[in-house]
Amino acid sequence: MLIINCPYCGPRDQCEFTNGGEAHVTRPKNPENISDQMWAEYVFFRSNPKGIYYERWVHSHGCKKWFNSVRDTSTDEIIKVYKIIDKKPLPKEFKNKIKTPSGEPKVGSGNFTVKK
Amino acid sequence: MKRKYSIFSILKNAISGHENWQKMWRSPEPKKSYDAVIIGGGGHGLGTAYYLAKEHGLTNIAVIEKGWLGGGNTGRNTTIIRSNYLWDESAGLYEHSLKLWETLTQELNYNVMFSQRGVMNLAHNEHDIKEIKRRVSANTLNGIDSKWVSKEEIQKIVPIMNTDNLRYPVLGASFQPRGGVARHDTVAWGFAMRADEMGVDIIQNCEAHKILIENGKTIGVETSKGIIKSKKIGIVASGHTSILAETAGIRLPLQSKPLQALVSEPIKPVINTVVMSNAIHAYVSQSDKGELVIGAGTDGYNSFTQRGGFDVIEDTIRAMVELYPCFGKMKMLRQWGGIVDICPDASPIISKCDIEGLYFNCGWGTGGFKATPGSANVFAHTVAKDEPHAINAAFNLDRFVTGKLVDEHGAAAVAH
Amino acid sequence: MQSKDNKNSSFILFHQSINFFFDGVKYKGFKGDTIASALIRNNINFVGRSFKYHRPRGIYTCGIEEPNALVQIISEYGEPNTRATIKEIYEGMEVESQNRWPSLDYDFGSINSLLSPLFTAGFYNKTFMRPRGFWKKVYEPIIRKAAGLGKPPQPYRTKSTHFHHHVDVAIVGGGLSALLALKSFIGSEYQVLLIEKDSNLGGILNNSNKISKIFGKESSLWLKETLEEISTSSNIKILTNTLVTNYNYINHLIAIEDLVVGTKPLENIPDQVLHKIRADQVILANGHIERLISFRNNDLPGVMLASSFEKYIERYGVIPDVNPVIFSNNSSTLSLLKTLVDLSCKPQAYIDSRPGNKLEKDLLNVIHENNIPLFTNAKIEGCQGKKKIEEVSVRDSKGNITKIKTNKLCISGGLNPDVHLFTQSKGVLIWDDQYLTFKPDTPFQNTIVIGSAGGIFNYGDLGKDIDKKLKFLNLKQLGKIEFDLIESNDFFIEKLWEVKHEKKSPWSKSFIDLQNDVTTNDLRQGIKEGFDRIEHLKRFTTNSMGTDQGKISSINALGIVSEILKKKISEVGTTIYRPPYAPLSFSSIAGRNTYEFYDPERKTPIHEWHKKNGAVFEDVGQWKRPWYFESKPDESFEEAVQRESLHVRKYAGVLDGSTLGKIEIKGRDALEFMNLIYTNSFSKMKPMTARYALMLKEDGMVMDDGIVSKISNEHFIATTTTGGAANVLSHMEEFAQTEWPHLNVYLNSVTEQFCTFNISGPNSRSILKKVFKDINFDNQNFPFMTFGNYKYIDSKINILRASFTGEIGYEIYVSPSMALALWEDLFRFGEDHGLIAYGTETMHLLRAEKGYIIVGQDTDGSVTPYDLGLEWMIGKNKEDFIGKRSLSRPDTIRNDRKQLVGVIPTDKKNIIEEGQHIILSRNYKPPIKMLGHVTSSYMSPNLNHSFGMAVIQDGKKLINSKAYISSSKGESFEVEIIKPIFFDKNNERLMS
Amino acid sequence: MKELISSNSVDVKSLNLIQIILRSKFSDNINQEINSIFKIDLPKENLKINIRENIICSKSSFDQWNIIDLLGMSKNIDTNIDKLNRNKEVLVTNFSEGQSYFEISGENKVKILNKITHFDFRKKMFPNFTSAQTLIARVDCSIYNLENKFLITCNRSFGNYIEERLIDAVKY
Repeated sequence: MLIINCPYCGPRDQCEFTNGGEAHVTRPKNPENISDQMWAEYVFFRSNPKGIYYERWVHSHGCKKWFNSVRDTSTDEIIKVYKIIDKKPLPKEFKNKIKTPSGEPKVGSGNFTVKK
Repeated sequence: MKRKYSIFSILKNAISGHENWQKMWRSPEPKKSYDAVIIGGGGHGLGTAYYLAKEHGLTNIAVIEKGWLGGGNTGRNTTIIRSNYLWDESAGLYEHSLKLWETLTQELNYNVMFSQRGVMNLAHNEHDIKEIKRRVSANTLNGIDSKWVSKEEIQKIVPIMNTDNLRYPVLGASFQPRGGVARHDTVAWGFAMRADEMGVDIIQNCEAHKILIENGKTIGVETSKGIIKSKKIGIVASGHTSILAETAGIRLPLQSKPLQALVSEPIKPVINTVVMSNAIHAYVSQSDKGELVIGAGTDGYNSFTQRGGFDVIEDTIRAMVELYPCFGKMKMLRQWGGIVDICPDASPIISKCDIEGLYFNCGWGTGGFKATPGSANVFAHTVAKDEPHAINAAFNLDRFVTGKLVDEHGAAAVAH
Repeated sequence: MQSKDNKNSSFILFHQSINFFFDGVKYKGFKGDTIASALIRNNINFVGRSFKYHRPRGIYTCGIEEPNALVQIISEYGEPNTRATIKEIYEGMEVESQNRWPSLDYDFGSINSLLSPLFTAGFYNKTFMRPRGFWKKVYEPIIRKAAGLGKPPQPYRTKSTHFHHHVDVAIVGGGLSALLALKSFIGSEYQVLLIEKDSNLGGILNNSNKISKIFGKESSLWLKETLEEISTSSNIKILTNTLVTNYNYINHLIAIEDLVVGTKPLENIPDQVLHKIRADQVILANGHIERLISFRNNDLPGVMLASSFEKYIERYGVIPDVNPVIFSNNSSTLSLLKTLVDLSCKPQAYIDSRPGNKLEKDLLNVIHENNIPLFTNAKIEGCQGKKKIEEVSVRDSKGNITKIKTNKLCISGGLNPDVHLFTQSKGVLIWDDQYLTFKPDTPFQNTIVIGSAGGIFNYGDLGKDIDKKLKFLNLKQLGKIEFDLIESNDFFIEKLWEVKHEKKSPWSKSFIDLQNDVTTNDLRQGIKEGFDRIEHLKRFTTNSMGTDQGKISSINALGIVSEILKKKISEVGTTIYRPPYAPLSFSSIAGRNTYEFYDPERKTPIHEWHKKNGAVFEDVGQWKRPWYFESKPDESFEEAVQRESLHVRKYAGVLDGSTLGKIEIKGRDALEFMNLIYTNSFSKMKPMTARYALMLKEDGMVMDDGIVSKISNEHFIATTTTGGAANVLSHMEEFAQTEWPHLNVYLNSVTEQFCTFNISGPNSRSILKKVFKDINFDNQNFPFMTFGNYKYIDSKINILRASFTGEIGYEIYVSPSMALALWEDLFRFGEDHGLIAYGTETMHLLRAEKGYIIVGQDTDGSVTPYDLGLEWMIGKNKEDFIGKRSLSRPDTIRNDRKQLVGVIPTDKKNIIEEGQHIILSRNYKPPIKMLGHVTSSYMSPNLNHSFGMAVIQDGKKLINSKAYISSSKGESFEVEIIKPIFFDKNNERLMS
Repeated sequence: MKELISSNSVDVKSLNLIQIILRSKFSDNINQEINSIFKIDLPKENLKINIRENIICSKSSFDQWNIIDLLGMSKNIDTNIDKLNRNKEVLVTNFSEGQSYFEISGENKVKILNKITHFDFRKKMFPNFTSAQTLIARVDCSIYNLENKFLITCNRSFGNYIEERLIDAVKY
């Protein structure tokens, strides 16, 4: 279970939160004049990176507030938590722990138990 | 078929101290180019190579696997096989697979131990009953052996189940007698062996880094063992498929989430069918080694760590000890997780895409193992013919643009 | 086999004897004995049969890593696979051996060891394939009956509880290094929790004589003083009899405590506690595990690990055999030798695989002083005997064999740091060439590993290592620790995984995994067949897949594989260490969160009234809702629903709708928000009026519906379905907070702030006129879909004129404290107007007669408003709302989608069944093309025939045509397709 | 007020209280209006509780305050709410009967709660006079740390479940 540092309530156990999928996916302004493809991108397509991932959480069993976080999905480390209205942190502030797109982090039990 | 396995082959080898068993696959280094390259050495990937060679004569092909054969979801699932899906398109696909399962052991001459012990889906409230009766009716009209069983019949099939004295009593269930379980490892090894025999190169520890494209056509893939040229590339990498698709500039609507399962300590047979329950999302069967194989729901967030939270295990086990009182004194032996690639409509993607020669077989979410031979069969057709087979036509990528989804979430589970 | 008590062990109460039963025979043990130590005291060693070959198995270790001595505790609901080596006995305990039929001595299954040359690894994959049906009918049933170890336990209701801890430092293990580290924390400001699996702290100090003095004091004296010192420090908490099983991400430990050690669990007293520990810093001090050596028949009862033999002597006060043979490849067995000699038990022989010049001087002195036969640079080639060791055969460096008569063989193949928890925490291991084992290297979390768990076997370095690793916590330093040792200061070992058999025979086996009968030949055969990756090999041979998870043998397997493949062991790697560390009881995981506490039963404020008046309840999510009311004891469900449905249309009925979601929406931009969330337009709505509203997901599919009441452009109240209440509120909050944070709007769930009573029927108006004397209910004054705030006694209520049954109807919102009073008033005045209470089934029937949909039943997440014929609910001039854009996609815009229609049987005797499908073809021979399915169907007393609503392909075009419908009896009958409304088609009753 | 259980130095009672939920951004005049009715200021710091005699006011998030009358004696609550609600940019709801209220006191109160909730009661994480919303026995609850006792509230329909779990945690 992760510990997530809610911007309003402080660090809490992950069981108090619900994940909101990818962050910074803004709803198209006037939807009627965009293509079906662009609308499908908004409704169904979300990025699914292994490594640095901008995502949303809601403190569903706490203060009920939504917020964003940057997490490394190859190790589950939460690197940064910030409010919905804050600016999106730049990707270059964060470094992936894996060398290739679907590589394995040098972390034990599972992918890479023993130092070669 | 070079290697012939039977009791006689075992007798012959036993006398010579099992010295001269043959290697099941060669694990060669990759050649410069192939007619087709399958990325992903799980059941679906190896099966695709097998059917490409067997039914389409494409033997100059390679399967590349970043880890070890069958080391992904094929080696981590709860091995449940059924075809009682709601929509006609899904019923067609999973029934096609079930029919292939029924002869797979003989076809591969390698015992995949497909045991048709029946699969039961429990109803715990009126809403469940309506949803299950609809599914049973659709199955029956699609020619799939699925029937409604009353509580009394359930107790005959699963005597250890406590149907009444629990928070959400069991009101009935659907039952598919032809459903069951199989041994997941031997499926991957069987396909690998027979594909290898037909000349397919199975290359382990070879990680795909980038799909190489030239004016809208695939020309090969850059891997940890150098560049492999090929005009046809099939990506069957479950949780990692969307990552590889991105390297070709293709976006997929997949989200990769942990799915956990656990086994208990081995005991003598106590439950001889597969019981699934959506309301308390826990499902159980007992392997031939005597371990209870129990599956849980997915964790709610994206992760590639192949592990999930302990609360998911807790939720499943506290439902289990209520539903099966004799599990109270059982112990969990081992708990693990896989990475399942979930589609918005909980149906797979077996499809071409805008780039010529690039094909995807993914999005199987929590239900990929049951589709292994069927998915491999139709995907081989799609790759070989550059046209989807009738069975997987509906599972194309642009259904998310047109809106023609195949929504297998069940009746949206919203109680009245 | 001649065991002897060692009276100077302080942990066994020799004056308190205990009788227990093993396989029906009564034996005597002492208070503090485990089943294993008690059996050893009675010279019983043969305790089970192995999984596949059913070979006899003996007690191999003295702890949690035991692969063989798994027993069934008959007197505790038949708990299977219990480790005899840790379960303490109590008076009258009944224990049974496992996996043998009919008895342990004469097991039919042992025929497998006769056929064992056939049953090598992967045997099942290559046979049982012909003829086709035989796998299900013949082969599998036999295999399944032979599988498994213990018998299924009896039904058992858990009583264990959970306990959550939040500490600064958690120390796992209570042995020497843990206690040394703990001393630095005494009086510090850190909250420390130490977790020890034994009932006593001290570890190696209790389990062996290896350390005679610490800082010049007798080790037992030092231990006593240290424990006293610790008990005075209030910041330290100790948990004994507690085993840490999971080390999850962000320092989250799961540990299970046994509350009834040495006593029989009582009926309603908790017997286990599952501890869930969050620690900022975790210190692993859980020691090491001894590993075996593979030689011929190393599975025979009588073979035991050396440190376990020593632990039985010191910790459990029993010498398993007065003159065993000792076989070792390292320096750790000197203390066992010394202990035996001090108890005047002379080992038969001491065999050391190391060359003579490598042996420690102290070891050689003890051997010479007691003229114990010594074999150096020699290995045990094998042993033989019937159901126990009778003879071992030693091969010396020149290759000749000497046979030694013995019943007991203590072996030590080396010491492995217990890295299971460290790798669960995602730390990376590294191979140590000096100690020939894996040890922890880079941690992933705040994990520190000290003592032998961290690969520190040199006593001299122990203090310095702990000081270095705890430096950042700036605690008191330990400095150099003076030890007076029996054994050498460091640990010396020479590589030895396997000993070649003298003679080749298909029946002679040297074992790697004792429980799953995996031999070293299986490993060779697996690699030969191409399974050269360790993960493959494990699955092909089932090595280390037993209940001990290869604790005493998995490193040996890696050693053998690396020799076969001629690779370094670090290149071979390990299989994955998965939680739990040792099998974890299902009951403890469930804790109190099951049975009566599995899920809350949410009840409406007048639940008791329903119960007293014959309500039969239905589960709707977590709510209990009256499904129907039994007017007389044996009234059936069908009869009650028919009676209620007829009665409501004729007189009046009231439904408890308190479970429906109610959300209060207020803010300067409330109107804009509501127009974006719902399909309807609320701009032109007059205040104090209400509107039936529809909500879509972004994919254009119907998500929920309800009634929206407008108090003002800045204040709305919306109702939702019972099941959808939570989803609708979180859906609204998500968009309000993340998509439109600029909008000033607030959302509050008031579901439980009001009860909702839906009264409807021709007499409903006259009843309300009696209850609320001062409210004018006439049609023009109180028209359909309007509402008002009124008074009931002295509390505020609202009344909304709305109806889901198609009759004149009102929804009364009253606060919970006044709810029962109002409900009883309704009946006091409504009695002579024929008012009855009705349940959800009747509500379903009556709304279906009007063609009103129920979201979640008539919709399944793939249905648009157009499909339901609800175009009128879409605000024409609204340029955007959630889901609107999706409605114009190719597949949603086509007009031959599945659409809502009404269905009635041509022959009125036929019954339309819910979930059945509409088909075009007359004859019923699956597979048949389906047009769609019946979403709702009922037997209507008001129409006197069965009817249904269905969603079918191109439905609108098929209205007023014929089709067929399948039935659960496997045939079909003709139906008429009509517009989906069956009763009072132009709503005169509703508007009167 | 009903005594539920009192043993091994922990005491659990159930109460009927008055509670108002204020949803609004912080502004001086809102604070002034609240002060005129309840004679208490709105805390500015998240999760802080202000207390004056039997009235507590806690800030549960950046736009929500809970005002609770611990003795349930405040009069004409509804008229005050209607007055406050005239402001378009504010939502005030009477939540008194929508919730169930429990008071747990005694030396072992944290020990009992540790059996049914993961919440961290250490002083540094949950100082006196702060509030928190979390899960107790898998039910959404609010906890108010009033120094020697905790006030726990949950939605009314979960009331008897929480009551049973509290009693069970004291007994076993």
